[in-house]
Amino acid sequence: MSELENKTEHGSVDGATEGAAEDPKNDTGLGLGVIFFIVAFLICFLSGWLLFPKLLYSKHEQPFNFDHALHVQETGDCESCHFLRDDGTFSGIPKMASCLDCHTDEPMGETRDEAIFASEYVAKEREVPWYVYAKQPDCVFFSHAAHIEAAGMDCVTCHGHIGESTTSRPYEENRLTGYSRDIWGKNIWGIKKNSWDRMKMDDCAVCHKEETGHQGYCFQCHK
Amino acid sequence: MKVDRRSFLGLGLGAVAGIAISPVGAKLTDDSSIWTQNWPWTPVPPDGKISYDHSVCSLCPGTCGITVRKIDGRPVKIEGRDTYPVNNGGACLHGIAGLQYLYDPCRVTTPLKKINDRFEPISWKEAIALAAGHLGRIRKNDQAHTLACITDTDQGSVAGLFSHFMTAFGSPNHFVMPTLESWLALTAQTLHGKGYTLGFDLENADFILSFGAGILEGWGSPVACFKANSSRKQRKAKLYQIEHRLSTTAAAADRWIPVTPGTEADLAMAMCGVLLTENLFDSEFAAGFKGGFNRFNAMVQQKYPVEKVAAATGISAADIKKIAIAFARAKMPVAIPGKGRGDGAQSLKEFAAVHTLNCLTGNVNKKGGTFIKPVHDYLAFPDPVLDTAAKDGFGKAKLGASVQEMVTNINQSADPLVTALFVYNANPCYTLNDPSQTRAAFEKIPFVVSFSSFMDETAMASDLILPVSTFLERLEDVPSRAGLANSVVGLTRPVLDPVFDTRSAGDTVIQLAKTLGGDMARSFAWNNYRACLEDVAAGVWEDLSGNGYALLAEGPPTDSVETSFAFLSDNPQTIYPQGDYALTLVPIDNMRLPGTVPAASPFAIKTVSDRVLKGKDVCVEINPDTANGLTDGGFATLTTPTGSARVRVNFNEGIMPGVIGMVKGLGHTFDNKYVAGKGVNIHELISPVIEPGSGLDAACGTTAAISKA
Amino acid sequence: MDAALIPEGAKRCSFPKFMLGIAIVGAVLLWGVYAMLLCWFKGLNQTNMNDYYGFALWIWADLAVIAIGGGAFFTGLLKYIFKVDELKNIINFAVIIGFICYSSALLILAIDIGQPLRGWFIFWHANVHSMLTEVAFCLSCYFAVLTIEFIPNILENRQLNKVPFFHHLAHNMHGVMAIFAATGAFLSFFHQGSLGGVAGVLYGRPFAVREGLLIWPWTFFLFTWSAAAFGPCFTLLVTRITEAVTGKKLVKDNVVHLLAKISGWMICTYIIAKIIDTIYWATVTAPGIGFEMSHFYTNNSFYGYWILVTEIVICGVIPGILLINKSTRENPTLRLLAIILAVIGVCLNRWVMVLQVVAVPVMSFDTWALYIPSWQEVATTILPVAYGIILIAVTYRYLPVFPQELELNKSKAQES
Amino acid sequence: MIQDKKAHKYGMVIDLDKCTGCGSCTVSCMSENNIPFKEDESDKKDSITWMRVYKLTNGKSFPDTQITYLPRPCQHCGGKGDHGHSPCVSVCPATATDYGYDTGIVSQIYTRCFGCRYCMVSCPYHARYFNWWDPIWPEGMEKYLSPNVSPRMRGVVEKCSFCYHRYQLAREKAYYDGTHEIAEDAYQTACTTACPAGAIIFGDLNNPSHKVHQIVKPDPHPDPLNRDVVGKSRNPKVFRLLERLGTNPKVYYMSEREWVRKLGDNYLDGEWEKVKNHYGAASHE
Repeated sequence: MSELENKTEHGSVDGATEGAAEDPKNDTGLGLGVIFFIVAFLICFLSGWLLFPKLLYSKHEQPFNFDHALHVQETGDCESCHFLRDDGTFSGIPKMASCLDCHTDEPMGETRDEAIFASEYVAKEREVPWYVYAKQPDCVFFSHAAHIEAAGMDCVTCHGHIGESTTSRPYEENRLTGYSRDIWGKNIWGIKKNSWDRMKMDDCAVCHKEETGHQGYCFQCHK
Repeated sequence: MKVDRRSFLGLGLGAVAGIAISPVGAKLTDDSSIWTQNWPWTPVPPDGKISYDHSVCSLCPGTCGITVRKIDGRPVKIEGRDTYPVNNGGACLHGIAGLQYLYDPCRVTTPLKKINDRFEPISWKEAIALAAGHLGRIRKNDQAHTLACITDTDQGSVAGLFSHFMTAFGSPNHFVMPTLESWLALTAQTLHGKGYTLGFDLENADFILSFGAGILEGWGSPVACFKANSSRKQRKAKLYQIEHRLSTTAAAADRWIPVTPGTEADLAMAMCGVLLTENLFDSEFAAGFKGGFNRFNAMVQQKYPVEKVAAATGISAADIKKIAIAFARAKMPVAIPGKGRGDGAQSLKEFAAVHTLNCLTGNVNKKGGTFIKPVHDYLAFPDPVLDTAAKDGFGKAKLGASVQEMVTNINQSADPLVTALFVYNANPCYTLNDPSQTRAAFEKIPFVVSFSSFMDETAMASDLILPVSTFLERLEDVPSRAGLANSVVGLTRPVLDPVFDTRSAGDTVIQLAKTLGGDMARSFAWNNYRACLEDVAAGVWEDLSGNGYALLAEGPPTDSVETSFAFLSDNPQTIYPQGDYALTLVPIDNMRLPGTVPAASPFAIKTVSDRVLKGKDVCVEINPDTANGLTDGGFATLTTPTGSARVRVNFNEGIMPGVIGMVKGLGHTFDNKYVAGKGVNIHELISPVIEPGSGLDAACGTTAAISKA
Repeated sequence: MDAALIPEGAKRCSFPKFMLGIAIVGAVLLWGVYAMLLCWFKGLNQTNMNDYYGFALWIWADLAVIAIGGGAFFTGLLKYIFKVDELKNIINFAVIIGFICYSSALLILAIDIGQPLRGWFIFWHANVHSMLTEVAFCLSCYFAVLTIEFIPNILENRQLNKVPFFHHLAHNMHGVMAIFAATGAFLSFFHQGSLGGVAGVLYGRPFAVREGLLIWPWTFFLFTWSAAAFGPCFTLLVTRITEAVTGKKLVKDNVVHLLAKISGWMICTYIIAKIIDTIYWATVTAPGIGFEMSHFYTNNSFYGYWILVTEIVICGVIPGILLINKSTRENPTLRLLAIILAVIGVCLNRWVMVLQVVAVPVMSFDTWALYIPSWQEVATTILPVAYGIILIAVTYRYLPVFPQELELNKSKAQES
Repeated sequence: MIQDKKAHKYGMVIDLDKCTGCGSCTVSCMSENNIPFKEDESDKKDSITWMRVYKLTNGKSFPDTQITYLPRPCQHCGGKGDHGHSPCVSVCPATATDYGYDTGIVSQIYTRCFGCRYCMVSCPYHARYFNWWDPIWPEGMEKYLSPNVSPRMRGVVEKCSFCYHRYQLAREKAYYDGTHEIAEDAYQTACTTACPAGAIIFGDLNNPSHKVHQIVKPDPHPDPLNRDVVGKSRNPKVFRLLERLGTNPKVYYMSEREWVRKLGDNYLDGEWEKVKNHYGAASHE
């Protein structure tokens, strides 16, 4: 920064002394230069901070609102729907078959969302194309079993309080990388306040280092 | 106010500075690298629940049990099924690559009808109607016997349905492609009577004398053979390999005995002679010898003296005797016939002579010996309803003893001997020697119906294709049929819904018969193939559907059998390589290249050595001693009485001087850039020679010349 | 047309003639750029590299340009640290050549990697055990140093120098150049060395592997030494070529002789070390892991003993002797021969240490692998050459690169 | 939390006398690990086969010539002294390949690799392959790809991982079941389970109850003839490829045939006779 300022400073000196093309007494060159600098700086600085994140991410609404709080209340816990299979793999977002353990194509409640669910998906035997906030890229092997069963971690540590949400927030996807915004974090610099604000590899490594004394070998979490 | 360059400088610097301390640079640098990590054109396989399905592979006659791993119902991997009585874990490369066949670029995805030499898609309804219309007319014109049918085997319920169809339709012309099993059955029939086949207890034998049988190149049930070989190494059981080339089997053998190609039958006869002269045959078993044993003895002594055979085979007389004696003195000796994979052109004389060695040792129907097994018919088809047309037609004479003979007869006759032809799971336009003859015969047949999963050479030569689901998409019983000691029938089960608009051939045949109506329909009363299978295989259905297989017979057969020497006593002619060239061209069976149906998968082709296939050129093996003026890796022209081909030369110290080896399974001409258009189909270079006595093609080689191209 | 930019008193060819020359070389440059874009957009399948030849022409070119670009650091070291003052007359040019060589090396590396957009991982996720990491860091830092060393020369342009700030900046930078030269020499020592280490640490490759000192294999020191020895030869060679093209004498003979002499002694000492290294490797290191020396030079159609003899004797011992001997050194023809041989020698050494390393079969049942580069590889390798020619042409035209130019040519003018 | 009390050292022993060169291991590997294929795969220097089967000959003329097959996965070298500095791991500038001290398996992270190919140059076994081409499957065929192994993009290096994803799955199952050990048969590579000849045996070289350990009987002490070599087999029929380089592979080979064992490494004239009966430190005791 200082270098740049120096340059402009000296540039003005240069202009004043050289004075081949301009009137040496005319200061507007410098003044305009500075004004242009400030204006351009502000525009670029602000767009970099404010506009760029908006442009970088595309927003998608979920197929319909999902009331986590209600479902947790009804089923009791997260594991009723998001469970470990018998082979230790994680079931992830429930398939229609799980929903049909309780639901039918007749709505149980009166919400518009459930009506959409019943008519568009249950009746038509289609899986709901949920956007997955916590979706990791293909190169990642994440073992829920290791974290839940072996380390005894709770869901909130990584997923936050999604279980208390009553509506589905829009899914934001990085246009360039296809990553969910939750991976990098809401903050454009990736600064986090809570453990669930960001899910990059560094976050895994930090926790692993703290909990196991070693950040882990590559293959532990990569495939 | 003047906007000068200083203003622009300010503008530019401001912009740069503004961007520089915003997150844009860092974020875009990071994101662009992440973009390369997730390029949208690199597929991401969807994850899901893992499940496993048991089934049976029917790509070859080996019939191994397989386990298919699926992700949310989507098959992703085939592996050998543990505790399956044939392969018991482990699988061959073709089975493992089986999923590639599902999505093969050459798959026939819908029924196709040929119009002006081009295939047009039609609906199943139209296709069945078209076939039924054609067949109906034939039948109406009392030409039922002019319908011919070629299948890969005569065993199992689908082949049974074709057979049932032919009988009900009224044609005796159901032909089976020459396979190891068909040769073994013919051998057993020739020596022991109808209804028998041969099995070899390689798992327990302590001395295997192989007459070119490629037990490590796909002979019999490949995985079972590999396992037997491994256990042989542990048991220290001997393997002597008599072959013109250091094949993988020869390399694994305790002894490799190079032999002049085409003289194996003579060698076996001479060895029989040694056993007889040295009185090393089992007199107890000889009690069951019928049909001119003494005549055979005399003939062998006279026609196959060891010295004479030594000159022909290139094996010293002393060695012939030593080997024969070692064989006879072994506790559990087994002699196995069938050069290479044992399919295609072979010689009944050779099979019979080799099996006679087994009979002489008496190690028959004993553990570690040769099993003369009754063909276990676990299927009970109802008798077809025969109307007059059927009775008339079925009573007519068959058009030959083999597909090859039928082809020859069609080509030689001025009359239309065959007016319609079914081909199921066979590719005669590629696998028979001199396939141009087969193609010419097909040209003469007005209506060829191909039941094929792939657009192979035969499908291309047909008029109507009724596409068949692959072994992963269909239900079918698959009896083991490849010289195994045990008799097992497995159940191929659909592990996914058909990817394309294809059906099981069984369903198509039933549908066709129903559409033909009348007594034909009455013979096919089942609603569909599944119902048919449950009905005709009722005896074993519980095991089949429960375990996925049924064990029909285990261990040595207990029946006593008679042995007739009538065929060999007449000293049938040995078929030597034809023509006047100085060298001999012989086909090589390579485990990584299937020779019949289906053609190789892309994975299989990928594993083929660059000493076999280089770019689009096949490499022929030749001993450097024989390679006058040729260079290793260089181009050459290979000429036989039948044709010539441009090939590359591969110097191999492991092949007899005077012999040129060329791999089978290349030179396909269909439209699949991964598999076809590579190398030469060796069958194009060999003309068939019908062996008297068997009626089958016995030309498993030809004379040839090779010169620098 | 561009007279205002040309150094005062210097004679240059006409602008159209200059542009014609630039256009011709520029066409070659564009060809290279096209090939480069092909490699970036279609991937490295555009090359004839394969799984045996992970390193090939490009890595050779990289190592070679860095070796011959070694003239910059070594001349700088001599000039600024050892205070060999005569060398101020060639230091500018040495720096420019170094700048060209190093920027070319970075460009080639950017083409050579399979994922150029991830290139920065080498810094961000650096593996400190890897010689290549050391190379990347030192190379980038040294390139920055070279840029800084180049800047004063640029600021000496007639128009730029009129700006007082630039004038003072240039002047002050000259004053502190010793620090940069020292930094450059230090960095160069490491990256030249680590480029040698790249081959020397390959203990799976018997042709490359060398024992050494601590973590550094002998090739580490040999590469540094050879760059210092042969780099100045390249500086002299390019100077000679520039003189031939411009038809002017640009550097005084005493400077050339001095640099040639230093280079000669460096070559001689290097080649002795190299011979000892080769003998030790051939008689102790390689046989210790089961390899006769003949294994590396027979049974293939290209790599024979000739390459060893050429590298060490013809292009090592001979130029060394020619350059330390006063009479041959001061004979322009023999000197030219010596520096050409020397440049070939060091390039050949880098070739051998990259390509022969991977050509030699290691598993007893493996075979020799030979390779011919694709046109895309050749074009992208020529690209830096074209770029170098253009940059030299431009700098020569507009910058006072050779302090003695005016003096040498004025006197000539006066004489005639 | 399951902590491995003792580090594993997964390794393999391949019985070359049983191997028939059938190619099942190669294809099983390709199918398991989503390895692509091209129109022409006959240029073996540009053909990705993590498990490559070499054909070796004794070099004699007819009729004394002999052949054997040698399957070559990644050797998962422990590096000099078995300290984890494998030839490739030590040279990768971006830590895209590391040595798992918990398993002895050498990883390859495709998303980290930026394609400098230094690791390929460092590997004398040619076990590493570069994705010169974009992986393209014929239309529809990408449906058989397995989600357990990430398909590689163009421009990165790949190699055999000892089917690490199977280890990951076995660990998940162990976590779920609350067991603390992964049984020998719970983690087997795709080539091992596919081999119809039963020629490949895989397991933990550190675990005396595992078959590999029993066959190989690895010598825990450095070889007195070459201190870089650790884990030399005490079985006279077992050898490693290029053992003398000190790469310390975890893939062992077994053969009754002396000429086959001799081809495993390079020897000066007459040297083989001197060392052929040397089986590590043990043979000096």
